[in-house]
Amino acid sequence: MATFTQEDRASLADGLRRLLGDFGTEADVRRTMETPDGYDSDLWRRLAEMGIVGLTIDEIFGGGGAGPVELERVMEETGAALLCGPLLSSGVLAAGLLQALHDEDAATRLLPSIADGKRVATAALTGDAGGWTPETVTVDAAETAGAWSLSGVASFVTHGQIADTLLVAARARGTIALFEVDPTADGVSVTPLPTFDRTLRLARITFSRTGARVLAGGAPAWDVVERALDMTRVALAGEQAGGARRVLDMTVDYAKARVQFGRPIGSFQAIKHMAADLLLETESATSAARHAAQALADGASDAGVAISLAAFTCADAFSAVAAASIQMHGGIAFTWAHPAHLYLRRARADAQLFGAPAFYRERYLRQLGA
Amino acid sequence: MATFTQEDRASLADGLRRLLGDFGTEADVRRTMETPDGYDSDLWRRLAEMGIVGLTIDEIFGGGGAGPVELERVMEETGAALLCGPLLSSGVLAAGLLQALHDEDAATRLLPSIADGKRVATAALTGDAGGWTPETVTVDAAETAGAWSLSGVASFVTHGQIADTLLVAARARGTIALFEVDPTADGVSVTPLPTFDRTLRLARITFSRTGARVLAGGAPAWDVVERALDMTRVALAGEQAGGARRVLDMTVDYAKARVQFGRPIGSFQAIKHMAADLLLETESATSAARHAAQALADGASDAGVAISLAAFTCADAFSAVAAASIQMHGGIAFTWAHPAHLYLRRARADAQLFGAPAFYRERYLRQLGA
Amino acid sequence: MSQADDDLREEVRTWLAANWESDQKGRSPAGPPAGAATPWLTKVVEARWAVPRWPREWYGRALTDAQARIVELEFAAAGAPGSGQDRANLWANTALAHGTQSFKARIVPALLKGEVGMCLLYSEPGAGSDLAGVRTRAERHGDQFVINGQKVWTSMAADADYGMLIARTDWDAPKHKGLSFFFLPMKQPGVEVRPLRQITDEAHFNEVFLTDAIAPAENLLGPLGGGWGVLLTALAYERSVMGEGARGPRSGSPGPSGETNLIALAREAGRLNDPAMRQDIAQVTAYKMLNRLNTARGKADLAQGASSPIMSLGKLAMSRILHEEARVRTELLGAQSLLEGPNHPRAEDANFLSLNAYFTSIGGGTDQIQRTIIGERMLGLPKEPEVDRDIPFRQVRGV
Amino acid sequence: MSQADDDLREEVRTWLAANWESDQKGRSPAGPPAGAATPWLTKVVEARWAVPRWPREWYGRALTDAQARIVELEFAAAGAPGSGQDRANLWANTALAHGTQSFKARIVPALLKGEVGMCLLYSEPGAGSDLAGVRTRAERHGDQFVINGQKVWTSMAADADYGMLIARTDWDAPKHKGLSFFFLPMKQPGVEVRPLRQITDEAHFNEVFLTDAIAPAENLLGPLGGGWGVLLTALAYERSVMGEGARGPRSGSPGPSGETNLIALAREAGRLNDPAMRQDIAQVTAYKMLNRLNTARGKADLAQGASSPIMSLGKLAMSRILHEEARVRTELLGAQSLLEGPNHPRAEDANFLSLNAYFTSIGGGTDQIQRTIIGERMLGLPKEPEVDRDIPFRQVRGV
Repeated sequence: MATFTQEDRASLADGLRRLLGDFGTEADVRRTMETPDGYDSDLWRRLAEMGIVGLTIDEIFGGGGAGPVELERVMEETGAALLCGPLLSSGVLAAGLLQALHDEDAATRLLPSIADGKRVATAALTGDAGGWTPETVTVDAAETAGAWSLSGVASFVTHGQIADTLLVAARARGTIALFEVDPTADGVSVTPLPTFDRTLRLARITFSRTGARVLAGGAPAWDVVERALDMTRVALAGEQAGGARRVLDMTVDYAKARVQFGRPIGSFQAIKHMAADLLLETESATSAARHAAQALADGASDAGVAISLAAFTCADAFSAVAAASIQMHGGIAFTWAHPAHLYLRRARADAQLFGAPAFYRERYLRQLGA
Repeated sequence: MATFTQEDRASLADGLRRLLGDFGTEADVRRTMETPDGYDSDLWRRLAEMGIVGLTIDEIFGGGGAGPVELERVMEETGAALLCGPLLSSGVLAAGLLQALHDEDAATRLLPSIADGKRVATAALTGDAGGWTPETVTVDAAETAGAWSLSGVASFVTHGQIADTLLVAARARGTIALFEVDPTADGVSVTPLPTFDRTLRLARITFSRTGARVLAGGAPAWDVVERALDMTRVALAGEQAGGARRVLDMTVDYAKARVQFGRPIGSFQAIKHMAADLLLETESATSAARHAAQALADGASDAGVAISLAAFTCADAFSAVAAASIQMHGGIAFTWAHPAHLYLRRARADAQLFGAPAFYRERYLRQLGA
Repeated sequence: MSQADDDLREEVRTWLAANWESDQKGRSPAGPPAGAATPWLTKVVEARWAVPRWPREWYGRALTDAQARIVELEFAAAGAPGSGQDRANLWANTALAHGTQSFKARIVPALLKGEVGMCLLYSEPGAGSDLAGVRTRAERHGDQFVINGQKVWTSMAADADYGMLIARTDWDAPKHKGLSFFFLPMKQPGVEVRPLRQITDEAHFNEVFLTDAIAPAENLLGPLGGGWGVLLTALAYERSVMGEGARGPRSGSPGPSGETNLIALAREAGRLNDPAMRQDIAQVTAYKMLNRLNTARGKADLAQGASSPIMSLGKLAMSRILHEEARVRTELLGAQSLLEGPNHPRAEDANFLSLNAYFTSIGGGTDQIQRTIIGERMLGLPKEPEVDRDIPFRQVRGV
Repeated sequence: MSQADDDLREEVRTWLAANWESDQKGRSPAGPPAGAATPWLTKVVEARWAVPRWPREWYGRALTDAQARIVELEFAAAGAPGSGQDRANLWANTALAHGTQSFKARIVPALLKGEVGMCLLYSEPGAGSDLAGVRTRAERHGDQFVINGQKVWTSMAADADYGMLIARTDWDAPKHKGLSFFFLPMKQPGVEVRPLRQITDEAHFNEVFLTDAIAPAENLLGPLGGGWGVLLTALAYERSVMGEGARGPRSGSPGPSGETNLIALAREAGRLNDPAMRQDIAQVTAYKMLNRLNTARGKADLAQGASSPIMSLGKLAMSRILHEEARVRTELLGAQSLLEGPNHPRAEDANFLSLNAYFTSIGGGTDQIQRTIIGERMLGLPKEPEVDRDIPFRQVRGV
């Protein structure tokens, strides 16, 4: 794994911020979120060239060999810019599964094209109930003469409708194993789900005796899923912290510029004190996300605790800041043309994507031994 | 039962407010709360003469024959003044038990002296766990040759250390029955409990083969207890609503008078907006308490729902207003000499006396059929 | 009950029995919507039942409030609309109170009969919380005013015949003293109405661009420069109507969420046994009940002539109810709340509510403005220093 | 690591090895408490380890901050107190920065050696949030100042030899410009110390009544009328020390509640399986962890020279932590929280915390004042109009 200095991380973040400043503006986001695929292939290529898409993929597979710490910093930038696209699905979650699995063949076949952005992969890990726990998997795998096939339903599959490769968790021989599925194969039906966050893409996928390639020889794989999910949770926490900070900055700037009663509204305690409270939430979210990233990078024994803490702290902070921002802006933020609601929609989506804050608070307490 | 017009109720409240203005001032409260008995026998006599102590006792027993609506209004005044004394224990809870019971003899013997204030009665309904449910009763009754005796523990007995008569809930023949006990009888040991709210008196009472007089022939009595508790909950809600309003008034007056930065602090939005939110809590508490009183008076089918709503709404409102009041006053309210903490102590006590807000929220939902 | 009251009740009953067939169109409490004109409304007006409190020369009967309530009760009992407009018809009351004789003679009957559609031209992009800071300019040229500026958050603008307009006629006077109030004809070239897309992806409101729009001088309500006073009475009417639970044009709507309650949703979502959720469900359900109890008590106090601070708390309370309900609905739905659209009505409810709640917490005065009003008017707390109050408006910062 | 650093570390180690026996008394970060004078402290001062950043003429070594940290680390490793006073000794730093040569020569060594007890004479009954509004009067008579007024919230006043006093010397100057800063001798007839009973029924603080109290002219720190500037630097020292987790004299203490955590209490109370309580316990536990993470990140930023807004958030965060913990403890205890006293330690914890939390949310600047400071200094939001800023203090309302 490559080593990154503080300066490396800073310049990585700066470069990404400039790129998004050029090609990931609010106008770009609004244009992209109305497209069926929900991402800008041109920007996606640039992100791949910059090494963002394959950031955490091993260098031997053409990735950047970076870890959670670098990933978290990068996601703060993409979260701030409301980046549309399968970065989390393909570059983080799917790549994370393939790197956690012991399946040299699959890694060699898939990771290079994921790293260079030419292949979009995603993971199907839960059913219609959501939940991202083994119990919620509703796909069954059957083997006949060494050939595997899948039947059942997976839902809330991020960017499932644009994926070239699906990594599917399915019940096999009384455990959960992982399978590789070509979405164009027979018996696969991919239905896009309408999302409240229009910058997101979700799909429901049904399998009916669909041919699938078993990964890691069908070894029990939920621990692998958890490891990939931990990397994803850290990334999501970074996205939420970055989103919260951008919304707070936007709101504070507006409070300085907007004049009512002959004064900038930011000079009124009602606004000023809300902003101070939001700063506390935002700083706490940043601390939690970065701490979780570092703990995961260090393989610390309490990394799980740190990740749960970041999961609910960052989700609640982004939601609270995005919600308060609309109130603080007033009428203008009630218009579609203002970006505030785009952040609120993203915040509400991020807070549910891989488990809700209450779920993670409960998990946090259990991890603390209570 | 006597009928009261709006005017009757108003003049009753006005008279009580004047009486407490003369003999129930903050100085009186501070003096009284430091006495062992925790009440001012002189003021108690005046309250009895005014008909407050026996307000809800039938006229045939020398009471005022009033109902929950009048009681709630009266308690708003006593709550505002932080009245110290056994009004709730003797005049409401114990009297309520005796009126709900079908025991003519006990009623005739006890109610007149309770009404004129010469006898202080109270009820022992729960054990060391608190809870005020049948399961929490930890006193057992045994009958030998028609003579009953009690053994066990009752705790959180309000004003138990000054009571002339104890009405005790005990397990008898597999049900809960009520018994009358003379606290000076053999085998009774009354231990005062130190209370955070120094205007309150609580005792823990142990019984060891204590002779007791069975009431209503030992008939199952928990429904009687619930009826008396409903009256008590309404009274307590009134006390809380009245306390909240007095604290809010105090705080608003201070915010108008206290000058910092060359302005009354009430002109700052931080204080002004807190006060506005507290007004909403206070008005809601008043509405809930009066609605519960009316529903109970009307014997409405949803009286139970209204009483649960009042129980947690008024408890939370009084606690919130008393707590915010200290913050809004600033340093001066951090001193013992300032009354704010007396109200916070009372608010915290009232919120636990017959069940905590969370308990009543759960009960409310169940009563709504959920 | 006096004999006169009984006679009155009898008279209304008889008249309704003779004239009302219950298949007729209703009215909105803020006045008949545009095109709501019906033979029935005309009948009610001509029979002097529309505005019984008003003087006889204005279609009324000069009844006391108590008597007028009798008339309204009888109309309500019969399900017949059109009475009580002397309380509830914002437009007609404003016109009657402040219009010139000739203007009133023309507009008031039309308003009572629902023959003209109306809208409000108050808020501006630069004047939201600070309504007295409007910068729409009205200049007198001969017997008419020429108006230039932009208004926003105007509902029903497309159908409206007139807009009640607050505009600045004197830039050298302090902000509150340079305003004038007009009935602006909407159907003219100088008035452009553009629908405004909301965060809910609906468009219930409009931006209204005024470019050399014309208002005849007689459409000026109240004195020149006295517009703020007229506006305050108009807003008071609006609030009184809103206070009665009817939703004025600038108040919010709970939307789909009204359809099912939280308990039903929790049961449906299989979360009704979750003790943590039960606490939240109980609290939000309680907030709603408390708001109803507060309103009822406030009305009772008012009926007894006692002033009541409660009414003005309703909007603040409703704002909390809506935001909290959105939060609890979202928590009950979990991952389902990621979705929207007709196939996911519960998610649609929760998501819509999470956005539309701002309609109440921002529209018609933000929660923050409401708290200031409550603190100052209800609790008597002192005002903040007002830096823009006594200086010529053109010198105010940001102008 | 440079050679110089290694040499320095070696020197400290050698010296400590030769001089430190670990059975000695500790110091509070805000400076040695009164009567904490020990041979050890004297030794540290004379060996120039107490204030290594200071110039040589003031017991220092003119070391860089990085070098001084090396010294402090070695002292910490040995568990030896007395170093780092150039960062943490509020009193000595203030005196050195603003005292006259002769005064400093006398007081600074005594402060470093803990030979004099100190207290703060800042707040007044009429000047709490508005510290610049103090009305204690200091009038010059020849070579001394005569001081009259009342101070409050002074801890350690009974034992103190000097109080750092802010008083008004010019009533015609604007509020911030008429203040002066003194080292007031406390042991004199004109100074009366009265313990102040708190809502917690403790008395950690005092009221201090000043009646013709005398301060020699040379005890004036900074220029006459320049007291506000001196106060600000003193408060900055205090905050920096508090920011490091040490509790300055005006910061709160969690009290008994620190002894057991919420999880242990919940288990003890048999409520650990209540899902609703678990959510609350998790959140409060998280708030505490987040505050530690924020502080650590803020320190790291500062170490890298980057300015960090985080430090000043700590007090606001702590206030929420304490109030929320009191709430959750109370809910866990239920009826038990009605009680107090030694036989009910858990109730004592919850009830004490429910009151003492105000120490942090009010003391040393209320949460409301903190939010204003954070909004203006950290987020750059504009100030409110200040009605009392540029007028003679005697004309300020309420004076």
